[in-house]
Amino acid sequence: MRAVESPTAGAIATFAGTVRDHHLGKQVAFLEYEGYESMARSELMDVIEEAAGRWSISGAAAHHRLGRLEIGDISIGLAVASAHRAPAFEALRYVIDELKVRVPVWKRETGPDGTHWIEGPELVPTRPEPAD
Amino acid sequence: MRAVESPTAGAIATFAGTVRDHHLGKQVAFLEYEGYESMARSELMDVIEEAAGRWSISGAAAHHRLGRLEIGDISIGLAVASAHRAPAFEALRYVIDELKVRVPVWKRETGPDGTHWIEGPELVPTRPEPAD
Amino acid sequence: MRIRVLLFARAREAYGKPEAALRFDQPATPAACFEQLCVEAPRLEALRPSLLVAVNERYAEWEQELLADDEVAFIPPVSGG
Amino acid sequence: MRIRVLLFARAREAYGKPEAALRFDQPATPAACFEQLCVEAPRLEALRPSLLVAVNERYAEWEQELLADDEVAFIPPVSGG
Repeated sequence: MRAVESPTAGAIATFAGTVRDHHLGKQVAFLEYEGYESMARSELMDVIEEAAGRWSISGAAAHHRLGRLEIGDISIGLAVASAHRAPAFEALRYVIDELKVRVPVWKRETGPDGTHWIEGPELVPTRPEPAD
Repeated sequence: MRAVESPTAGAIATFAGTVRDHHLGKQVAFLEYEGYESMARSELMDVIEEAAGRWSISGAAAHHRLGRLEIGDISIGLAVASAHRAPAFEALRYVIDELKVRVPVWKRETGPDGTHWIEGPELVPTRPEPAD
Repeated sequence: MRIRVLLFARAREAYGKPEAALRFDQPATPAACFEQLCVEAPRLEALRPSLLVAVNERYAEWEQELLADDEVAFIPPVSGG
Repeated sequence: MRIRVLLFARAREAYGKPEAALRFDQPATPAACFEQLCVEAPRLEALRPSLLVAVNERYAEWEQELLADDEVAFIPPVSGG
């Protein structure tokens, strides 16, 4: 929130994605996030610029964590500030929705059944990684 | 956020209303909030219960400050947690939108032109208060 | 029958006090309470179209019949958030 | 012409390595890069329908013509957030 505060902002909307203990009815022990970091940063920047072009917002900030995260950890934090609440909500929703389809970050879940890459809504079994 | 965190939540959406330095093109020096506190609490509780009935959310919390607030101060904080982001966003939006029309709290702005009660979108000049 | 009346924001300013204790010998309504307040503070009258009524912390009708010790509040358009 | 290829997530696992350095004597495309990787790791082939392509950190077409030292990435369906 601090990143987007300003005297002209009257509304700050935030979103935090946290690691859930279940997904599609299965238990989750922990998650690992992998990213194409440089592209993820530039895609996210593009998304924020698109939001700033469509809605009157005074600031936006985003941070995605990578690597291993435990249940309850925050994986993604977004904040949008605006003079009024409607553009803050709409821009925030746009950023998270676009992020979920465009920003190159991948999630791998580990639970009692093993480890699965998450690709959209389906579970895909992970192959053992051959030695490099 | 802490008030709504839980292992089953995957999404936490928050909204903060902050005191802006302008309103309808006029400068604002500070705000004063007045509330019908007991009713404000019960209306807000009702709104949150309605949201919990309509969307699958795992927690919700709200806090409105009263009294004098300076530019940049947070006047209202709302947080909604849910397993998925869509219900968190929709419930949050419902709570703030209903709060703005139902919860008995009033805002008085002071700026270079004097002091005005805010009633919806219009400015209404304040009468000097007679001694009690 | 005693009724406690609360006024807020612009209505409080127009009345000059945040509350009033009214007495009625016969069945009363929020509308009757408001009329009594207007006798004391005629400039309240102009606010009536913008006001909502609450009885015991719930939004209510102007013509709802009150019970002894009810708390009536006159509520200008809210502007929280 | 040298092309740097990056693989992520399930594609990285299928290939067995996170990147590859390819050489082409004639004009190349991401599709041509992918074919070369499939020679080395045939199980990559099955992933192709789900993959997107990026060139120099921008989403691009499979048939886009590459320039020397371009960075090509094969991108499984993303699941951030």
